[in-house]
Amino acid sequence: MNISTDPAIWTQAICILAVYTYLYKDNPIWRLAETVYLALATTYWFVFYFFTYIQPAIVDKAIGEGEWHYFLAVILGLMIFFRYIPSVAWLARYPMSFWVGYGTGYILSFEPAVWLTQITSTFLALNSIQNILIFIGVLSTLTYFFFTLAKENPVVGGVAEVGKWYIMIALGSAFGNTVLYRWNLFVARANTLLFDWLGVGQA
Amino acid sequence: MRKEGPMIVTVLSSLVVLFSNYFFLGQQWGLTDRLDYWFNISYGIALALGFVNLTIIHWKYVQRRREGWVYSVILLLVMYGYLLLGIVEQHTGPTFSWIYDNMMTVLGAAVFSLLAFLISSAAYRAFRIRTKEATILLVCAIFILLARAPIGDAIWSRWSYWGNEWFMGVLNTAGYRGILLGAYVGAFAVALRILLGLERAHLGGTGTQ
Amino acid sequence: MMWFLAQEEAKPVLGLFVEGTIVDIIVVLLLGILIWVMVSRARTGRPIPEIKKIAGLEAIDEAIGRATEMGRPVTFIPGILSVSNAQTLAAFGVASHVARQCARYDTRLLVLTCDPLPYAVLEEITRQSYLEEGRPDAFNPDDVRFLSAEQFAFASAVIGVYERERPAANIMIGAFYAESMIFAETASFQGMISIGGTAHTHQLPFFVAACDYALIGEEIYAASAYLSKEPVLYGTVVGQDILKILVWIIILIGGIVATVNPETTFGKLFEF
Amino acid sequence: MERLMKIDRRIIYLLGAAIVFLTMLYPLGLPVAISDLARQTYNEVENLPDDAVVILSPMYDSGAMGELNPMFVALFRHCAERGYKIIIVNTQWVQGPQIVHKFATEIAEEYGYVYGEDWINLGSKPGAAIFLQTAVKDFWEACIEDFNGQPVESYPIMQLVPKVTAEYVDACLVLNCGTPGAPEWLAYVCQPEGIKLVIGEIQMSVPESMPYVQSGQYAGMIAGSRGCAEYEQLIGHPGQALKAQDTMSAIALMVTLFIILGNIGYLATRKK
Repeated sequence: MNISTDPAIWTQAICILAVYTYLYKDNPIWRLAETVYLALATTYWFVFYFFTYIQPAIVDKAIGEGEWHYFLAVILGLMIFFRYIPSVAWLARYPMSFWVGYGTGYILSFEPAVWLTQITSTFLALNSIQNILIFIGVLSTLTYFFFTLAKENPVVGGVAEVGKWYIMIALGSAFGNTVLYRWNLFVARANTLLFDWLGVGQA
Repeated sequence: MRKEGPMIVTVLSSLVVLFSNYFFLGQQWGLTDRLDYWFNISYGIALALGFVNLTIIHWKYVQRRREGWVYSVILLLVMYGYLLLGIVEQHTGPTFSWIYDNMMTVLGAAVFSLLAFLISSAAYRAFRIRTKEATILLVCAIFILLARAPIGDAIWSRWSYWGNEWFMGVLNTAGYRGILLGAYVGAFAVALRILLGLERAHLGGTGTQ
Repeated sequence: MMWFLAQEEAKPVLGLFVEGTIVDIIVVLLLGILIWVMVSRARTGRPIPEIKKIAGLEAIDEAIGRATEMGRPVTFIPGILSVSNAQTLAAFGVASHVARQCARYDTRLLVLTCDPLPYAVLEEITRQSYLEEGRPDAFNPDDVRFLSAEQFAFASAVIGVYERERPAANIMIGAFYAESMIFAETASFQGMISIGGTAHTHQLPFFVAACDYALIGEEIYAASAYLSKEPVLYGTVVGQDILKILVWIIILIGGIVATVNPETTFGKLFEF
Repeated sequence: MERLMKIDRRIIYLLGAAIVFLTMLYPLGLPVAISDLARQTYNEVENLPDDAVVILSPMYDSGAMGELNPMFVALFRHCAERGYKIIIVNTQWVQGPQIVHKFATEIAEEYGYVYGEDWINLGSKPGAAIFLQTAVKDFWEACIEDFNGQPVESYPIMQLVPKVTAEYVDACLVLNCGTPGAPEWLAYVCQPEGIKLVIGEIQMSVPESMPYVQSGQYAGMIAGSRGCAEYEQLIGHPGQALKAQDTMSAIALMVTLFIILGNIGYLATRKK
């Protein structure tokens, strides 16, 4: 054991332990940690984008290089804050509708290609067990999500039932992987506590 | 102009994007080149909305002395204190980064690692083979759990092969592809509803929260 | 298959489209037309393909019935995202059904929300449902609650409600994240009947394994359309369904063609 | 039997923590078999041309860094060893570039990599999918400044990449933990531009990403911590992920045991 004397490590350890008090029960220390995290994360986001993106766009591009059209973007962005002034709150809908509409256009322009590749890569030659299993699985899972065909129909119902099995296997595999993922995150924190802070196993 | 205006902007902006990406002429004109920057910059500015929203919500909590308002005071103090530091030092400043490295990322990571404990007790207390579906799910979950950790191979040398190549690579791939194909259609449908003016939920979100 | 071939020839002739986007445009147009037609037919009451009953919905009525017998409340949680999320909108459709059932059987309904906007909407939906069932007096605005905007604080608050109010049925439909597991676990441990539904596949395992009934993925949209009969939602689900059936047929053909002739260029047709 | 179902949750928590600490202090060193997928992923990165330019995108924040930091380290090291030019940039996940900056700096020093010539950290940019499309059209204009607030045009490495297209960029390596993430890189950059996409995926979302690996849309995938442990072995630099595997074994056993215990208790009490 060789406990750290670095204030940074101590801060980290205290933060971690404060969060883990939640496991005993909901308590003021945990709520304090959660509050501080939320506050820091929100502010960091704001400060980082301001200095690396917004400020350069305004100062360097719009003013510096005289690309006036950047101002329009800035004004558009600022319009969202009209929502806090009831009499002109409706103006805030304009930037929102621009973002939503624009994003929608992009989804419809680019996502179908990805989706089509998912379809065409299911055009498998049914000459191996793997291919047959994938082929059956995709079709039956898709059948499970047909809502206008009656599941009482034995053919549709039967295929959908197979689809349900595939879905359960997929979800089971999601669960197994999720358990390990969550524990991995804890291992990383335990590393900090055990090796950085307590200095276990160090000379 | 209050209802129709935003609707027109929504439909027009998505049509411009579609035209520029699908039509040869649209691509040549490059209509979206400049709009893209507008989107990125205006969107970046609007991300400050989270900051402002949080301020307003918690300011109200403090005013009304709502249960737990002390935390709201702390939240506001930390937010504005850190902001002040950020303005003075910028994001690369030593104290600003120190707080970032030693408090913020650590807190974030610790909060998410809590789930390791919660998921394990949930697995024990709630995962019951009460239905046929749940039984298949649990059997697969255990099989994959042991296949993804080296212990599976230690028990039976082919465990990770069957787990990775067959369960994950074949059965799981097929199941997820079926789900994905449907989910993409769902996403297109929502996008088309917006484009056709059938969906207005995004315009309803005005006024203070 | 003629239309694929027709497009293949049309592209160089017209010179109108960007390379490799023809099939994408067809898909977008087709789905757009399907949705438009189905929605307008649903609005004017003309016949369109029907959405078949979904098993999870019977479970909802059964759960409310059980709560009524036991004289304990029902809880409803619409996920943790705001109204811009499609899953939250689907939750509204189900909420209105749940509220009506509760009003009809005189069972107490607790609606727990994590975002101010769904909170406001759900209060209105619940009030309206009680009114339509002729029980406006039974509606208690304090039973629709905004607990916290922060995920884990919300989770803790919900657990608090579970422990204090001891509901008999727990209905969770919407966009859930890690809290899904906490809710499902507590509900199961307290012996509630729970019904969970989300389109977040990463949270579905918890709902399937720990709830008595789970609505899987797209089922929540169909359930909501089925219950609310809201034309836009209904028409969209039906339109999507037709496209999915088409995809099913195309995949089947693709598989058969690839098996018969492994050298086939059938899949290439979709790259135009 | 009743008691089997009522082990206090805190006992499970303590046991879990104890297992983690013990296996970290006294590792068993069980061998980690290397899967075909890991080998394929390794080869995809290894076989890029010697003067390749790669974009390494840490699309995550502190929540996922426990698993994705080791992947970043492994990928950065592999690229540095092969002598590729490395550009770090992401969108929307504002914490990512700052989290990886110190690892990148350390490894860069080890390999004599010069900032601005051999590697660069452009930071995080707002805009998600639309930022990615902007980068395809004009990378400099899309990024404006790097992590240190210098105009991107002033760096030699950026002279190599005026646009994110197949002509200038050989591969995108995306560390994925949510939305926006690898699916956005695929749809808006890699598939339309024909750039190779290799991803590092959190273990939780590996099942979800498998269909994209099968279709070849993801040329390779580091599949969670296990995949990263395999990758670390392939590049000959065992790191954090490999160390964690023994703990994972013990945890997998523990959780399996508890699930079985709980269900034995359930079956026994149900029969009564």
